[in-house]
Amino acid sequence: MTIRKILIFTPILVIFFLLQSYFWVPTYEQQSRGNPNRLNEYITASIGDASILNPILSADSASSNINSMVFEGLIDRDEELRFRGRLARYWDIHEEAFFYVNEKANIPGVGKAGAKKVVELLKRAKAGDLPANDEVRASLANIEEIFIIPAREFLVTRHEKKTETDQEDTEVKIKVMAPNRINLVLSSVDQDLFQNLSLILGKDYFSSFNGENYLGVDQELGQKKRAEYAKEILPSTEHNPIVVFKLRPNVKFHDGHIFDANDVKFTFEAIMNPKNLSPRVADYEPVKEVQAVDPLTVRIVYKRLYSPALGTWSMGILPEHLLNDETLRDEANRVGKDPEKFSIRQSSFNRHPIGCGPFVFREWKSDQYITLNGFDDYWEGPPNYKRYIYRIIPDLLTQEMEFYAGTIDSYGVQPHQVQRLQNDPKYQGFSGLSLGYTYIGYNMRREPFDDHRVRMALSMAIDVDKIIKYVLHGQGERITGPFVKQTDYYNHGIKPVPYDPEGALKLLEEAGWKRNKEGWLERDGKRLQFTLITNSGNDLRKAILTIAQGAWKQIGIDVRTDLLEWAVFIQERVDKADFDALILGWLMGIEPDLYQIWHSSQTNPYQLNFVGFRNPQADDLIIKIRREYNYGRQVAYSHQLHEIIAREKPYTFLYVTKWTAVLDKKIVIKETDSKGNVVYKKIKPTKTGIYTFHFNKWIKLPEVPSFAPEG
Amino acid sequence: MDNILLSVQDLKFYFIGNERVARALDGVSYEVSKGETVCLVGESGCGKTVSALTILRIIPQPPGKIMGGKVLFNGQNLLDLSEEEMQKIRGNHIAMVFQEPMTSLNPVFTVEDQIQEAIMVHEMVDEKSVRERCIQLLKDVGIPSPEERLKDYPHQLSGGQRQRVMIAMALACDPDLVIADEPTTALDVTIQAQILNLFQELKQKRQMSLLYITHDLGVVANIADRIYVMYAGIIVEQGDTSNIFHNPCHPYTQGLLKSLPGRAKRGSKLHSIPGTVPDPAHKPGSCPFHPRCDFAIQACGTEFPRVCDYGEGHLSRCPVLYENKVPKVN
Amino acid sequence: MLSFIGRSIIQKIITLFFVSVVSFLIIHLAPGKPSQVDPLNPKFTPEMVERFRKEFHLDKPLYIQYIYFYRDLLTGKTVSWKDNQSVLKKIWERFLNSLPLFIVGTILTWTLSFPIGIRSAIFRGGLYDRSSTFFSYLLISIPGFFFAYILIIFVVTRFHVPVIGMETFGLGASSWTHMVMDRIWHLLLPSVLGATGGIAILSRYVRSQMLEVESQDYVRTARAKGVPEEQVLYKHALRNALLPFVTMFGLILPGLIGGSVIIESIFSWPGMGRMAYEAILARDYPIILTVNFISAVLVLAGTFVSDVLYMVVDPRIRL
Amino acid sequence: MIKKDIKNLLQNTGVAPRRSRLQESWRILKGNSLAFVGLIIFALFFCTALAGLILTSGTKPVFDPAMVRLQEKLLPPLSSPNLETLRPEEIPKLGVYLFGTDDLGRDVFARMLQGAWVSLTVGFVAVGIAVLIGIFMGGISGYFGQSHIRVDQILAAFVLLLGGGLLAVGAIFSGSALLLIGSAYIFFSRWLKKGLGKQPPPKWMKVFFAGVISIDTLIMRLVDIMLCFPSFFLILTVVALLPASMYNIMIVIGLTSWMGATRFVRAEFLSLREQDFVTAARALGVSNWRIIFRHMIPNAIAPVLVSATIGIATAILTEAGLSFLGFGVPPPHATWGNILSDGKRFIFDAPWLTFVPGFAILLVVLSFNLFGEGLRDILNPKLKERY
Repeated sequence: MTIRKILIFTPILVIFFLLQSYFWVPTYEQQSRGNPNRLNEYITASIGDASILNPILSADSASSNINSMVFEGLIDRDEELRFRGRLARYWDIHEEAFFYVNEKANIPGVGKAGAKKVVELLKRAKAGDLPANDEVRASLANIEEIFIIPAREFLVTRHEKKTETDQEDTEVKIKVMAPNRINLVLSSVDQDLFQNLSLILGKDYFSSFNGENYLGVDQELGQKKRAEYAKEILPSTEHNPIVVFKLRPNVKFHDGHIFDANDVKFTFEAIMNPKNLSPRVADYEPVKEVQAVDPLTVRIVYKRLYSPALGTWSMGILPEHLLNDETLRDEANRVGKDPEKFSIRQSSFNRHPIGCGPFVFREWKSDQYITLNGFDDYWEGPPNYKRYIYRIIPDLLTQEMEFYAGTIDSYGVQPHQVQRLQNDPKYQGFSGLSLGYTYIGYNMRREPFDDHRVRMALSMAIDVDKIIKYVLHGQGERITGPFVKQTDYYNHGIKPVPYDPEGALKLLEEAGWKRNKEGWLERDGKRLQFTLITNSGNDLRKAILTIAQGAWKQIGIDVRTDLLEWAVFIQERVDKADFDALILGWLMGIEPDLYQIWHSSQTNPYQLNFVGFRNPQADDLIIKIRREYNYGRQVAYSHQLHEIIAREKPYTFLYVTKWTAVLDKKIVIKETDSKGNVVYKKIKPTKTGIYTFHFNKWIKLPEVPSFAPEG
Repeated sequence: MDNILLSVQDLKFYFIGNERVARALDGVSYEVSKGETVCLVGESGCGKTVSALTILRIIPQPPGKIMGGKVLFNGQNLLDLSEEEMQKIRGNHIAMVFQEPMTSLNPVFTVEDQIQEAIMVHEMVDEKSVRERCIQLLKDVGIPSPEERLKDYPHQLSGGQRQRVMIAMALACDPDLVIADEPTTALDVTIQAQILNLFQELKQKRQMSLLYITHDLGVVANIADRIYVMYAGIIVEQGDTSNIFHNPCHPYTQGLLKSLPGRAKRGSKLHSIPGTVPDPAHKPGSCPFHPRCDFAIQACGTEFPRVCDYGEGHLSRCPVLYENKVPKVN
Repeated sequence: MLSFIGRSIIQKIITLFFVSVVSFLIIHLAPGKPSQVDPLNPKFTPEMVERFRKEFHLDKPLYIQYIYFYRDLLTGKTVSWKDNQSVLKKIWERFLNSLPLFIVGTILTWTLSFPIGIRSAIFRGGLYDRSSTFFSYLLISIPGFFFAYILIIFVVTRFHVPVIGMETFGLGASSWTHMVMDRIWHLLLPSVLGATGGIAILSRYVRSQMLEVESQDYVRTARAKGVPEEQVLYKHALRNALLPFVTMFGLILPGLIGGSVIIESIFSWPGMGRMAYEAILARDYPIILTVNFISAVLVLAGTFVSDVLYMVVDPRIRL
Repeated sequence: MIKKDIKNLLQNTGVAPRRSRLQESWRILKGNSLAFVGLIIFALFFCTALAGLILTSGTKPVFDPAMVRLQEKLLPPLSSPNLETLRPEEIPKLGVYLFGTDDLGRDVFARMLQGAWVSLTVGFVAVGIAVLIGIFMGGISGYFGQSHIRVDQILAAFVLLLGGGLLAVGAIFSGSALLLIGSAYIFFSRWLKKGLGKQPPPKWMKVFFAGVISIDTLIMRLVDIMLCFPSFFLILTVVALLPASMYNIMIVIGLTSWMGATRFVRAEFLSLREQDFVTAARALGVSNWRIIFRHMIPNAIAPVLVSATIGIATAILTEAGLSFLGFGVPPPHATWGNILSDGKRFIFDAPWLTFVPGFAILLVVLSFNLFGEGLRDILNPKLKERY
């Protein structure tokens, strides 16, 4: 019967056909032996896909990873975390400072004075004619030149809503009669300049300058508004730090176009263009202007002191010729979109990026892989790997399986896998501290967390060392404050909170919480009870949630726990500061800028200081750190800030994790020495733990080589 | 006897369940001679259909199981044949017409397909002649414009027509014996008569034997040469039509005859046999009819009744009546 | 016939409308906002969040958003919020990826279940039937991802071959037979896993259909005609038993979309299911809604096709 | 062997009594060994779940599933605790970790016990919701299906819905106004019905009283709409959007799986409606509700019961699947699904964390399925007649 035969033989054939394909698939060893090309490829795995391959628009780590291969910034950080020139060969930072001559102020020993007199006075002071302490002397010595900007008149227009409910803006014309202004050219940035100058010019010389007197407004304006305008248009003093980059000549984009200063200027403008909705606006907002002085010189003037400024220029530079208005308009017309609304964000560039980094973008299959090719014209010489493939494998366990099967060269090793992999003679392992830390944050607006003793007690009740040992499998270190542990800003002098449940109980008793018959802590008949929340999908946080609950239960605190999906967690609880305590982590930048997380002005809903930490001393230090260009002083301020935060315990700082990478031992560094001989070296992490620092020189060999003795 | 076409001898057929056994046929014997019409009569559930299906061995086994006996067809024991040999008998030598014309035709094949198949499984013939034969068959069973009907699906035919198609199918290979299992029960009275006439006609024309199974004594009287009365898996009485009708010798047969509407006097109450057919799983080892029997004596409940011969092939399984010569009906 | 088709199409369009409303409401009324308009993201200033909201029409009342969304969808202009790509293009790509998985899975399901089911119907109550019943239920009962992990670990540790993804990475320029076979190998595990449940359910269904049909009178008729047993089963019984499967066959199409989120995640197979899942995580409404809409269309089309097919196959139904 | 049995049976048949329906069912069930084993496991699981509820809840449970003992993590099954490092209250009551410990040193046995109860609850509540909705909708559609909904009813419902929606959104004034209008209309029309009796409504109102769509069509279209969503995807969407909680998961699974029950009940009702005993009851003037509850539901419940049994199995699997994707029942509740998905990370280091819950789920779901299959046989009258 044919039907019967068909029904029985078809499945057998299908299964046979499927199974026989096994014999065609290469095993781990065959992959590199039978296929020499495989050695020239580096395949890495990631949980998530990239979203937008444009350094000024990307906001996720997967995209940043790719962008850092395709694009290159002006500078980056070297093995010691110091800045190092990339597209810029070198740079220089100095400052121009300005202040308006306050003719009404009494200068001690001189009385009221005009511009010329003030300049004279300053010159005398600089020459050392006036008595001054060391700091003032240093500030004065820093001044290179002093000019007078003569008084002038100009018109400013502003758009203003008269009342809150007003729909339309009314135009406000302001006639400004600016007085003489003095321009100081400084050889380095000096945040204390005006403070020091006021010792010469009089305590309130700068603060008593009233810009309102020089404004002529044609309309009725509230007093408050007027003052605001005055402060904005005629600030009494102004710092203008200036960074000048000298660019590397003959650097090529992947399409062969030569990189120059215009590309830098364009990148900045693209970020600031509101149409592009770049998430990096905040970093560049302090920039006053970017000037392309000549094709190889860029001069960047800042509106105010902003010490993290230099670090922002590690961002990848976009090719101006591919994204300027004209090409965008062409593209918009090509795809039939409104050229007015069409921005870089819509451009197909973001899926086919072109930069001047070591790797050329080749292909992107969403949720599968992104392929990059080595760039032969890379200014530092082409990378050894011919190809870089970024695979997306959402499941951690299957990543591991793929690693065993040899189809990925590296992946994010989980703490519990480290031991197993490091014992395997086939692999080499690296590990180092990561930049982020994990903490338990307390909502300091609420009882009982408004009491410093309670926060301290809660911290003391958790055995962090045990967590690190057992939950992180030793892949972590304790942390006591908000700075990145491997930087100098971190204050190593502060000792971590000891695990001491007895001490915690004592502290709580001081705060009025006593154990009742059932063993729960109680005050005025109210049980010490709160909810600890975190987001779902993070196994470590979930583990800590359980551990903290258990630990606190032991000292008699009734803790409920809740796991929330990320978006809900953030939007409903964190943003609205509607939580008691939460477990979260920060991924820090190397810069010591803590303004958004710790400054008291950032405690409103939707801001990052959601625990509601307020400390005037800390506020002051945060501002100072932001402005300080002097590394030593910045470190000193940071140590002070670290101490305050560690003392106040708005968070229980838990740990910073160690990342671990495992590679096949066949992957080595290949260099050519001065004589032209090929030298293989073992991959070694830098002092700060970056193991991919020499990635461009990596290569996979068919066999593990014997290494030359190291000298 | 050479003349005997089919001889069923002491056939036992049980349904075996998990915990119980239903004795559907409990030693049934009957014969059909060549060219003869034999009727198997009995209430529903007494094993008529099972006995017909057992002859063709198309009853699922398990749960059914033949426990003993013989089915001799032309002297050959059908129960000894292999499945392949049996297939050659079915349709070819013994054909069957079923009770429910509505469901006995496969709804997804055309009439032609189904008749054709009946021929093709037994004979090597070319398509054209098969087609002609189909048309001829349909003509024989009295279906108008058979060419068009061939293309029809069963659901497009009326009940009577479907039964005619069934009969045509049964006749397709000129079988020696046609077993008709209550072929008219599901039909209207007028159509019943037509079909009965058709059977009579065809039988004469084709000189085949007919084993007609029914519960309707009225039908039996019209067509049967001989009658077997079945009750609860055994034959309780057998004999010529006239013998059975005029001289029923088993209380059950008597009861059946009495309950024929035509026989009752006008205005009087119709006779009915009290009680129901026993559950084949729980029937007594003695006379199965005794719980409902007016003449039952104590021995009826303990002994299996023996066969009593009234002569002329008229046999009955009621020793009580035989010995007491209880007056006949009427 | 025509009037049936017409009526049924109108009915389906109305249903589709309600589906679109319901899915729209579910998504928009649930808490949680798309990450692009997540005010907490430190890289987004409030003004930008506002701009995003405007761009996605999130500041408009719901019904206007609804109109905008479906207008864009029907004109093919919808873009994903996550990466500004055309949603339809994205879905099409994913669809092509899911397709081989789906086809192999369907072939396996529909070829294997029939012999298994028919055989166990024929030998009803026998050892084969009991064991196939048991294994069917075993396959239905095993948690998919548990099974998947066991299989993957077994294959990788035992045979040392890659199984994740759509192909072996870094295979380089091999002969095309290698490439094709490699792809087929990668299809094997996920499609087998995807098919197991289907095979189990379908073979049970085939069995019960066969049992149902086997006890029908016409099967007895066929036997009485002297038709060989095999032909009885595979022609008379099967043909009737198959009728309900025509309906099921129409409904396998939507399975393409629902796909298997779990299997695709584990095998990092970039299919529709995973895209939908990631869209849910990112609150990428256009993708979620479009996938929903398309799957609804497929379901309705599937039921429509199966209705029509049924009419074609079953001679008893004529409209 | 078989022959002997038959002989025995033959001897017994004469006296075998007729059995009650329950006994008959029991007999069939015992005949189906797979289903019987299923029932036993089902019963065991039920007891385990109950025991789990009792032994793992309260402030000082016998087995504390939340007790963290970090130094005792990832111990294989049957290993004994290291008594020196544990405080007295941390020592497991059995003196041994029956199923080993997990990555935080929690006793897997205690967690499995607790999980049994939670999994069972998820299954039962979800299916309970689905079945209730199914019976309700299917019943209405099968019994009252032929009556039409009138325009005015649609309008009233619309007004009420809109009012509720507005209230939910926050427009309190307009929302409550609409609600008032809607309910006022309903009272008014009831009063109108009583007052007017059989008097025909005025002509201009006829438009409002025109029947638009039959209830049956409405409900079946609703079922169609629900069936248009791929079910796991729909559950996933809703669960992902809602705050994670055990109750949400139960409700969502319930709300997305009532369609099958509705169809069953509707089909049963449609056929029951035509049956003589219902006609008879109606002829006797028995009220609709009494007919439904006394006569029809008990008869229609059989297929629903079967699908419910299998539905519980499906719900447990669905929960496990959601757990795998990170949307399952959140801690502190342990379910077998989330023990499994938590444990899979450690499949090489601690395979028992995957295999214990994995096989437990497998076993229980299998037993539910087999039992459901057996139940289907019992309740299927056709099968009962066969021998």
